[in-house]
Amino acid sequence: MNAIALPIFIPFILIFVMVAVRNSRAAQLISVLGSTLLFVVSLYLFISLKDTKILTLNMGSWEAPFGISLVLDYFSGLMLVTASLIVLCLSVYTIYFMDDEHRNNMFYVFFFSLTMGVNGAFLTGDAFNLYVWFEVILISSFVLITLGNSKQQLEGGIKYLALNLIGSMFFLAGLGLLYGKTGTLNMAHLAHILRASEQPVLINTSAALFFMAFGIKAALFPLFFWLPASYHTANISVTSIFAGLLTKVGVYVLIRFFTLFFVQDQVFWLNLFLIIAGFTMVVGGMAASSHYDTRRILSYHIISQIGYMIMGLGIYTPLAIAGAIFFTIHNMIAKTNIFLVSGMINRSKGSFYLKDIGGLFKQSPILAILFILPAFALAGVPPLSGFFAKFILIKAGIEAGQYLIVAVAIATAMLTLYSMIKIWNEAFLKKAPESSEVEPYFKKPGFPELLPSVILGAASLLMGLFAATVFGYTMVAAEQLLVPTHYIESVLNGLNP
Amino acid sequence: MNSVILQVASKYVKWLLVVFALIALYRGHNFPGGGFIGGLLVGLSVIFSSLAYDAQRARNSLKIQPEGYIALGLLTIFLSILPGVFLKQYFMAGVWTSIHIPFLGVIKLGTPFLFDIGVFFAVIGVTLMSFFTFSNIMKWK
Amino acid sequence: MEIVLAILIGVLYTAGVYMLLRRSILKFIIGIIFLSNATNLLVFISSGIIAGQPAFVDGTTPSPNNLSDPLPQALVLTAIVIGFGIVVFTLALKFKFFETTGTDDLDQLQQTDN
Amino acid sequence: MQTLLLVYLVSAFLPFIFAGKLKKAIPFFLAFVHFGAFAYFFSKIERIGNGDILRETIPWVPQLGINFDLVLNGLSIAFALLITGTGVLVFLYAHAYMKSYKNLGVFYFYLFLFSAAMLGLVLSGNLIQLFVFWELTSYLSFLLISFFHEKESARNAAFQSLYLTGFGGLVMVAGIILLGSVVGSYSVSDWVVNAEILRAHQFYLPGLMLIFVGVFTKSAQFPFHFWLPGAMQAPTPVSSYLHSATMVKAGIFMLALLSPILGGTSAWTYTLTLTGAITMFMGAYFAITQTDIKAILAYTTISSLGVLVLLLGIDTALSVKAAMLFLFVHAFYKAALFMIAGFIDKKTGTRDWRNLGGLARSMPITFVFAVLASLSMAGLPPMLGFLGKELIYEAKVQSPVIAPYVLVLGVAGNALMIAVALFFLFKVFLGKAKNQVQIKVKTDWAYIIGPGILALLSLFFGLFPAFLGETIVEPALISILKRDYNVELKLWHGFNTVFFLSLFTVFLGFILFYVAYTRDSVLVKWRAFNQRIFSVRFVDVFNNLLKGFLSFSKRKTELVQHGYHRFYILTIFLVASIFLWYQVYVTIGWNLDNVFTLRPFYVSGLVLVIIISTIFSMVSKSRIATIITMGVAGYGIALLFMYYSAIDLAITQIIVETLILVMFVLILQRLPLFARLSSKTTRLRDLFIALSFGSAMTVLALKSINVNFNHPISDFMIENSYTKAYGQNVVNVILVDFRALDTLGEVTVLVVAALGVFVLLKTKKT
Repeated sequence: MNAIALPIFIPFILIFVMVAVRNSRAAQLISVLGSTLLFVVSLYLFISLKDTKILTLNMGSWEAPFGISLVLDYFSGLMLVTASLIVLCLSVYTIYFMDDEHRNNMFYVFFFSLTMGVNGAFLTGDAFNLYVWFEVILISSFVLITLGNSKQQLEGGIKYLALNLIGSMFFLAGLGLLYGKTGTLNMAHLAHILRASEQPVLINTSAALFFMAFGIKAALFPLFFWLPASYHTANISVTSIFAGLLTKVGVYVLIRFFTLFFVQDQVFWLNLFLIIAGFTMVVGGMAASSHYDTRRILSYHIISQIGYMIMGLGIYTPLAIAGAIFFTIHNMIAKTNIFLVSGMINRSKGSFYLKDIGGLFKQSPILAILFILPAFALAGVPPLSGFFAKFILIKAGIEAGQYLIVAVAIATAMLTLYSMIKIWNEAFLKKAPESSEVEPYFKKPGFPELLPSVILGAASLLMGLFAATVFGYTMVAAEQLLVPTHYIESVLNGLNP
Repeated sequence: MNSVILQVASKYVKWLLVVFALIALYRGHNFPGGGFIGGLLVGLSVIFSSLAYDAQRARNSLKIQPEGYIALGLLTIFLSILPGVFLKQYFMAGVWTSIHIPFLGVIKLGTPFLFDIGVFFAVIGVTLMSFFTFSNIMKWK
Repeated sequence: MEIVLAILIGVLYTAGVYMLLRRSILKFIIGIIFLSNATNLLVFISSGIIAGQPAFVDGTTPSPNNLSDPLPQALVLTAIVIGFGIVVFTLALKFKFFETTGTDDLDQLQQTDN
Repeated sequence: MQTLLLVYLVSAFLPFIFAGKLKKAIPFFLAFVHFGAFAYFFSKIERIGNGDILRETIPWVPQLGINFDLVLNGLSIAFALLITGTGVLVFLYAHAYMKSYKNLGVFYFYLFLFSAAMLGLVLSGNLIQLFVFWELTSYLSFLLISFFHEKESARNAAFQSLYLTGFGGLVMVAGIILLGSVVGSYSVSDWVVNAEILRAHQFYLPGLMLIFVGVFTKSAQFPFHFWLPGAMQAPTPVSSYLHSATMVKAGIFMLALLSPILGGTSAWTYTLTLTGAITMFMGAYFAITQTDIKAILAYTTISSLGVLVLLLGIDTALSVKAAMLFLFVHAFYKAALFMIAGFIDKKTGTRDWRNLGGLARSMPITFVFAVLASLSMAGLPPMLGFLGKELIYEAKVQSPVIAPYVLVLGVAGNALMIAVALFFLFKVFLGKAKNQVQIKVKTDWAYIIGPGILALLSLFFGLFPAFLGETIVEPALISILKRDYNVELKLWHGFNTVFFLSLFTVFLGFILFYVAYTRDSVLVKWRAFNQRIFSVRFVDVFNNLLKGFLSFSKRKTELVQHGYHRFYILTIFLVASIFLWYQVYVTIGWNLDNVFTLRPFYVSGLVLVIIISTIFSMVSKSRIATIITMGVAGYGIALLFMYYSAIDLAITQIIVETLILVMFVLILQRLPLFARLSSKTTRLRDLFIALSFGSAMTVLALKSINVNFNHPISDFMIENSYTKAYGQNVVNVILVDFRALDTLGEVTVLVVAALGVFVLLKTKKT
């Protein structure tokens, strides 16, 4: 299956092309075409999973575990499709919401290098290769967050950079220890060896290092500081990309690693995950409810939602993992969408600050609908995607007897609801404040500008209506994760070195 | 730093470094060296000469601009990926062929070598680009 | 010897973290460099070090036992180069920040929180 | 039935499609849809009465046990008739009432979707499906209450109602899942089959309480009742619909649905009777001191809901019968009275009874209907309300548990209701005309037809209760009780305890009314008294809690996200050290085989140089010295690599170190000198944390060295490097062949970094 490598190589070609192309119109066109191609390829890959459940590609024809293998199972397939849908929507969105300055600054180069890194991280079956993709993501996001060079962005950029660099340092150290212990880097092979090995001496310390690394990336409770300090400073398109993709890569890897490798001393880790998940949810939710800037509310809200995904990992039943995956996908779509909408609100009203704006309901009912879709999805209103995401997690939690975390999850859902209603009330229902300076200028968004949000909103709705299908996939993914024999066998191809 | 000794020295050292770099690149597959080391060495050579004169002059003396090197490097890397797909059914698979060159004997050439050349160019571009930017003289076209 | 190297790693990490905690951004970057050096060294030695033959083979020497392990070398090489790219970018960011704000003090960076 | 729901869903979008002149026809059309549905359900009455149950199942997420189970049995048909029937009248009324407002399309869309959700709720045979509709009604009522969204009070009320009912819903779903995990299904019929197991299970009590929270918030029971009076911010047609047949009745429906499954235990009985009794009394008590007629009606709704909960709590056949009957009684008179109140509001421009009076002369027909509806509310013959109240008394008298307290509260509550009803009539319609009809309303009939029909129904069923009793209440009762039960309703029961209780109540009510009516000061004092005694208003408590929570979170957020970058890093390393030391401690079983040796000395010397220059770099005040010593450390590490036979690595490290040094020097010229910014204690603290982390890493390194080496991968690479990849330098072969993808990513990092540097430094600040 050579096509597995395409989600990495397509963005790579696009990087090259974008370095060469200087005309911004052409760049837009190419980026839309390229990301459409990417989406189609991802979809094709996902569909072709049907027969074998797992697809592998040994890069350079070097058999696993000697070379680098790319592995596509249902988990990575779901993440890949979602990510490329988001990339597609954003490549349309940026046409309208990127100012010219940014476009001249080769925004698309960094956009696609980020895409490449994300796709690579989802696809790779090699631990060190994953580190490389993490670095690609990291450096691209550094550049993207400072794109524009305002003082705020530089400040946010430094914090973002510092904490994330520390994170990847932990990652590398953990990898070194893991390699020293096992002598291999192929993830399936690692899983094979670690499951067989009896002495968890170093495994736990590398697990601790990995936990720190991915905890920082995923913005977990005591490690999330970089996110609220930086996300709101960047251009809204950039923030949308980050909201949809970045922290979720961290979550993806956490789930991947802690189901595949670190199955020893599990009680400690799972309890830790539950505790941290609870704190992440509550702290994020509380912080979100106390702010009045849309971007800040939503940024803190990202953190709060990460807690749910980790909660799924901490409960560690097939249903819970499926719930975590479901939640991650739902959150990627809805979160990106709500950032897109808040960008449009800002475009229409000239401010992100809720106290300065209002009256949007009358001015643009379409915007209201577009806001309500992701907002209600995030708040968990049936039949949108978020309802099922939370339902599965709560069900899994109750069935596993983790009542405390379920209570926290429900309380956090109320915080989410509060934040969403706050934005709705203030931006849409309230009369526009008369004293505000930014009034009364209002720009009605045109249809092409709304299109990405329409697509993502429809995705949230469809994910809820056809929850059975999506849940079926996530369940398969969860089973593949929890019983990785098939994964190990497919990657190693029966080889047992 | 307009010291004459440095300027004279730089002229030779620069070319020495470039020659070293090419050797490192060529022999990299069999002896210490390779695309990274070669590319970094070339970058170092240009930096050395610009320390002797100034960055602007060093820049003007370049035949290809840094972004050109980057593009060239990425293109070469991309080209090196393709033959594997068509000939061996795997991305990035090594495809080798041997050619006979007078005086040097039989040389094995393969896509990994092409890949290394791509890395070489890209690293040159990267080093130069960041250096010139730091020297604050770089203009985009 | 390994113990000495382990201590060296500890010293490098200590220095790195200490420098990260300073208020000057320049020191911060130096801290990053120390940290990445320490990490590279850790990766390098944790996979077993042999003071002996470098990993060069030809058709006649296929016995891997007395060769040093080439894989961690390749990994560390990759890590060094990546670290180089990131440090360069960090330097640029630091420079730009100073140019924009005129300060090198990290404690001045409080506008974006809250 | 699925077709019916689909028709509802599609029709909800009609308001957006209808344009121009057709726009006026929207409410008629939607009322017609309701009527069609009503007729459909009406035609099924006989079959249901014969004990048939209609069922349709559409799988939704069968893996999770979530399906669309549409069930039409005696219980759901009673509610469905109520919803659709009232729906017809509400939409007709809305046509007249809403004419003058903007955004009607949106309004009808919300309202119709709301009724569809309510219909879906009562037809649910699956509890998760029920919850879905439950939540939808919450959210739609939020949108409806905040319809006049530019008023802050409307927004707040809407928010409160959503927040409470949403919260209740979530808690309830937790209860459903909890109990569902016992049965392994969310289907009501499965629950019924397993009722015994459920009641005996340890999850019974927590599950029941969680579900009760949902029910109590939705049905406005004490102490969650306060959102309901706020909900009158909605346009009047919405209020009349919300209070009579929908929304608040969802909780009652839930209780009725669950009573055969979870009922009959003391937990069920005591909780419900207690809550219901308190709510009943409190609603009536507060109703009488209100001045806004819509608020009066809202509080009486709370009281009535209390009655319903109380009756379902007593959980005898008699009490359930009373509940089902009272459901209709209340729906008829409450919808009628709200519509009348809205009409009065339209006509006079006020809803405060202190400004109203003598309206009987200007609106005689309305007056007649108001009298009928009020009598029904007061529970006086010959209205249906009387029947309802008699039955309720009977149920209370026979209630097995806490009859005396319930009776006292019941009598007091009913007496208050009588007083309220009479007061409403006398103050608003009789007496001196205070406020003449000022506003001309063109189509009076459209306002009156709804309340008229409802009031006449109250009268009709009061006189001829047999139809209601046998065809509607009886099947409902059978499907609740799960056994046959014969319902006979009579207006006259003979002289018994209940009759005397009624008489006593009426007497009490009249006295109360007389006192309140003749002396205005009484009510004023009463109000003042209430304000003093019950100085804590629940709405304020809610708001203050919220405000307190927000400021608390703001403070906490500022504490966590304080903006001091160093402390973020400090936190991270602190957490990391704790983790690592913990793991080291847990996996203590390590023994060092390595012997401490300084041989060969030149390597030890090299390490010493690196350590010294590192430390010097740490403490030096001079920038150049710091950077040069950093470089020395870097070169030293390169030499170490060299010693351990990693040639390529050493060369790369040297070149990279050189390049970094050059760039450092380049930008150093533009940067300020180091300032010593932190105090000695700070430095000590930082050093301590750095040391704890560094030492942890040392231990890790030691442990890792100690592990047995087994390198299958690199052995393969060494073996195949020359034969298969044609390269002698294994490291390089790994980079460009074995692991070329890594290198690809690496080059991407470099390219992006260089372009990033370029972009960052080239562009001017914005």
